[in-house]
Amino acid sequence: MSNILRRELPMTLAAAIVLILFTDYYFKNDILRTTANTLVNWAVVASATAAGVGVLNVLIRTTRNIQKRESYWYLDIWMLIMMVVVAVGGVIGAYGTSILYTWVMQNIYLAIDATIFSMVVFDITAAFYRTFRVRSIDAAILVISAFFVMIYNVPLMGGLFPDSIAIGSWVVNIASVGPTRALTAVTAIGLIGFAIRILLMKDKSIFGGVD
Amino acid sequence: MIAIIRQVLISGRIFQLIFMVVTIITIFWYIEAIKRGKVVTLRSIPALDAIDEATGRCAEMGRPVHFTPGYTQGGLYNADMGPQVMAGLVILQKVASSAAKRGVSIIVSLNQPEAVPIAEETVRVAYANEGAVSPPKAVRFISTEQYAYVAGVLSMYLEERPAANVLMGFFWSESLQFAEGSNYIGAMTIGGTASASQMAFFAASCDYFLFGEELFAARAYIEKAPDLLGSIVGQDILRILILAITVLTWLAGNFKYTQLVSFLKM
Amino acid sequence: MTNKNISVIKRILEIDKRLIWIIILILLSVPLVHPWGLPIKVDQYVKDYYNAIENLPPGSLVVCRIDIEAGNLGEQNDQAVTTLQHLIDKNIPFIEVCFDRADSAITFEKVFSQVNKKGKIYGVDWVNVGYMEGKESALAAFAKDFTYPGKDQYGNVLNDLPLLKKYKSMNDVKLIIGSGDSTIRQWAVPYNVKMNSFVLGIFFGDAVNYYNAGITVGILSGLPGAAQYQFLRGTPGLAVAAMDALSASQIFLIGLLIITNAAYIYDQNNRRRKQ
Amino acid sequence: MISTDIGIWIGALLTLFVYSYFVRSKQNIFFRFAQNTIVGCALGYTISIVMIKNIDYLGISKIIGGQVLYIIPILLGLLVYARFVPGYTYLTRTPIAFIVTVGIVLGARGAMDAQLFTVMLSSVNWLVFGTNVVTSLNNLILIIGLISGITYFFFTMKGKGIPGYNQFWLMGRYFLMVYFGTRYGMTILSRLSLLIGRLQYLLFNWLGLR
Repeated sequence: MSNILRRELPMTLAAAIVLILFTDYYFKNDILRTTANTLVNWAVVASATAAGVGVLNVLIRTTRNIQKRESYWYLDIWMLIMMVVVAVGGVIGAYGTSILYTWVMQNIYLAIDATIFSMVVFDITAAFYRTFRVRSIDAAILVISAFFVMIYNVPLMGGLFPDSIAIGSWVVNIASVGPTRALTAVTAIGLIGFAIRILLMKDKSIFGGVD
Repeated sequence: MIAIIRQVLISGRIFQLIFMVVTIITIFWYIEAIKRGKVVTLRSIPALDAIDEATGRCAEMGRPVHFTPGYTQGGLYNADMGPQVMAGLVILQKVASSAAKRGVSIIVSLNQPEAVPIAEETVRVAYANEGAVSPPKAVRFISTEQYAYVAGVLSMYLEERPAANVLMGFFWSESLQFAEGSNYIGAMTIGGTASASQMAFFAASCDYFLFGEELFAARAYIEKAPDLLGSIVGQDILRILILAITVLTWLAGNFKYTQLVSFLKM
Repeated sequence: MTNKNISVIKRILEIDKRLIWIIILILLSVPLVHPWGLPIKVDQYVKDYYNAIENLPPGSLVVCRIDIEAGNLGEQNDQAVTTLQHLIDKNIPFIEVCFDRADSAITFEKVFSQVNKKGKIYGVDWVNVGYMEGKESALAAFAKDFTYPGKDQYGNVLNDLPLLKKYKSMNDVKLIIGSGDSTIRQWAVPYNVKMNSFVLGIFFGDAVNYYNAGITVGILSGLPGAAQYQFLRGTPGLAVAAMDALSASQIFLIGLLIITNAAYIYDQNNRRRKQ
Repeated sequence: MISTDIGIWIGALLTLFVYSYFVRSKQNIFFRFAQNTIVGCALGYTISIVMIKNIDYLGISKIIGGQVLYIIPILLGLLVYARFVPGYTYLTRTPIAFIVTVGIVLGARGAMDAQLFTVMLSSVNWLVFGTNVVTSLNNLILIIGLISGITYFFFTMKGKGIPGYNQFWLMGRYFLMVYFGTRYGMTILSRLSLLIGRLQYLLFNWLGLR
């Protein structure tokens, strides 16, 4: 019994989903269409329900940190306070409209979120300085194309020296298009192969892949 | 006949269906062929070979190895990101067993709640195979939100200072944040993604990287199970087919033979 | 070869990254505070974006999918503010709806608070539906029936809003402003509505493909797009000032690339000669 | 004039706290504080919006509305909690396989049309004959870039003695490098814009330098 639950049920269910969603994609049929849409909605609901596993994982970890007084344990308490504030603020009223929630999200969450994203600037320039050197033929090609594209991208250049952006424009519109599409195509093949392995019940990685 | 087909099938997808059927048959055929004893050798994927080097380095320095499968918006049902994260989680098996063999502890940072049981199971089994217990707090869900997740991982970098970071899965801007952050703490970085906008950053910033379909092929490369090898061979045959169709459409366009394209678009 | 030369080369190849960051910070902030007013060239696709809104007859409905993730606010704020101000100035009613992330609804509030509303009334001149879960299937359902989500961002019943009594579905729409393949697949193509791409700078490449194929009519991408748009509208704002900062720092990085690589090649040749 | 809005002060200080990450590559209390704040907020968001709102709007309200079958995904989701019951961890496999497969198939079936066929058919417009020299050379580069790029991803063809294969494979690699360089070069500018957004916040909204 447990073996069926362990392997056969998940793999059969997955194969059935592949079959339904694939046939829906090719055939005109309203019942298929509704079933497919329902399946997608179900995945959203199931995933939302399961999200608590993640929250519990964090809670267990932080409680242990606080109990053992590990470094910065007091900040973990602060984290739990913020969690409760936003969770309560998000639920009261219509979801996500209470003043408490919007104030915290606008002034605290947005500020940190945007700042963490903007940290990419420091990373991208550091990586740029560290790695953009003509160490090999590969690197040389990478550096040279990046160089022309950057010139092409300076807002000032197009206005002042229209000729300076010609090579960059050629790299963007001609030379890099072929490989871009090649990558798109092969990634698609990998993905389709993945789906077909599930359909043929040959891939157990959909539930972790360990027995 | 054609009229009936047009009634039943959605227009524009008729040839695609033929192509899909051919694909399924090809992959199935080669899986069976490998089972019957056909031998294939895969070209090397250096990034996957480097995983042992990475855990070896961790063992030397007595520090943990860190793994993350990246970000999904929404959850694992996300069509663009979910599959890559799943492909990444497969590589976790290799990382975890390699770490367990060398007695290195592992940290797995996750963005997807649903992936928590998968990762825990993978890590537990890998350590159990070596007769060890999986390290406490190995699998850490951080947040479903992108930059909270980034902050959590970067903070972990600073505190636990892993000696190697394996970043395999789907990434957005965090690709560079993780890879460079890894460089700041002097760790070795192995990156891999099929995310179109981020491969360039892994290419520039990682010690080893893989990209595009290599991510999906990783499982076949690691496990060498006939099912997976067969699928890879089948996909190679498809690539030949795709090249052929591409060249044919190109020639057809050049010689103004429009029937071919209208057939493919049928 | 003198030792002095070698030490200079060494220093170029081993600059502390923090020094580069400080230079970038200075090059970005000085022009922001004191803009130099360097010239701006307006690209055709931004002109088309502007014209698509400018030439709308008054009273035609626009649907905006201004889906700005919190982290992208720095890049897209001016794009959104200028677009919304343009719509308000032209007396064009619009519906805002987002599908990517729930916090897009909050960023929209933040953006819209910077727009001069000119006495426009909620529910009559604009509606903010807020965030809808379900990605692509939700897009399709919304296009069929605007009242499908039931309630708007503020908890009002959509059926009660005057604007949605007048306009029912995507068939009544004259222009879509939004981003993403899903918008094109579910809205622009099936309902044959004109669409303006409203994208992040990194997605410009994808947007251009659709523009060249004639599926979208204009593109507004990133800060450069916003600057050109503000320039066209004659209301230069922060984005225009930001162009100087971007030019300066980008030129610095290009210079850095040339110098480090020259030093690197010189250094390599040196080593080879010694061996 | 420096701002008097408490919200902006908090936001500005948190911004500086986050940037403290770059001062030294060691943990400091400021960055850790900002990290715990955002992770806490995000967890609250996960609980209230991702979980409760979605289950309510997409699950429970539909069950009340008569679509009783929506109890199934909720039960499936609850099965994932079997992970906390020792000995029954395998029960989590079915719901996970369900969620994951939906994603993979949606991706795969979309990829067939939007990725694979679009790419294959796009080559039809790359005319080499009957145009001027520059265009036909460009189009030749386009098609070679595409074909050699795909060739790079062959996994089992190496060493089979196909003439010209290795050269073509190498060319594919070079083309991919061009792509990486282009992407990197294109992205730097839009990333710099992100920092401008934060600088505007700090300089204008907070310090009031304008």
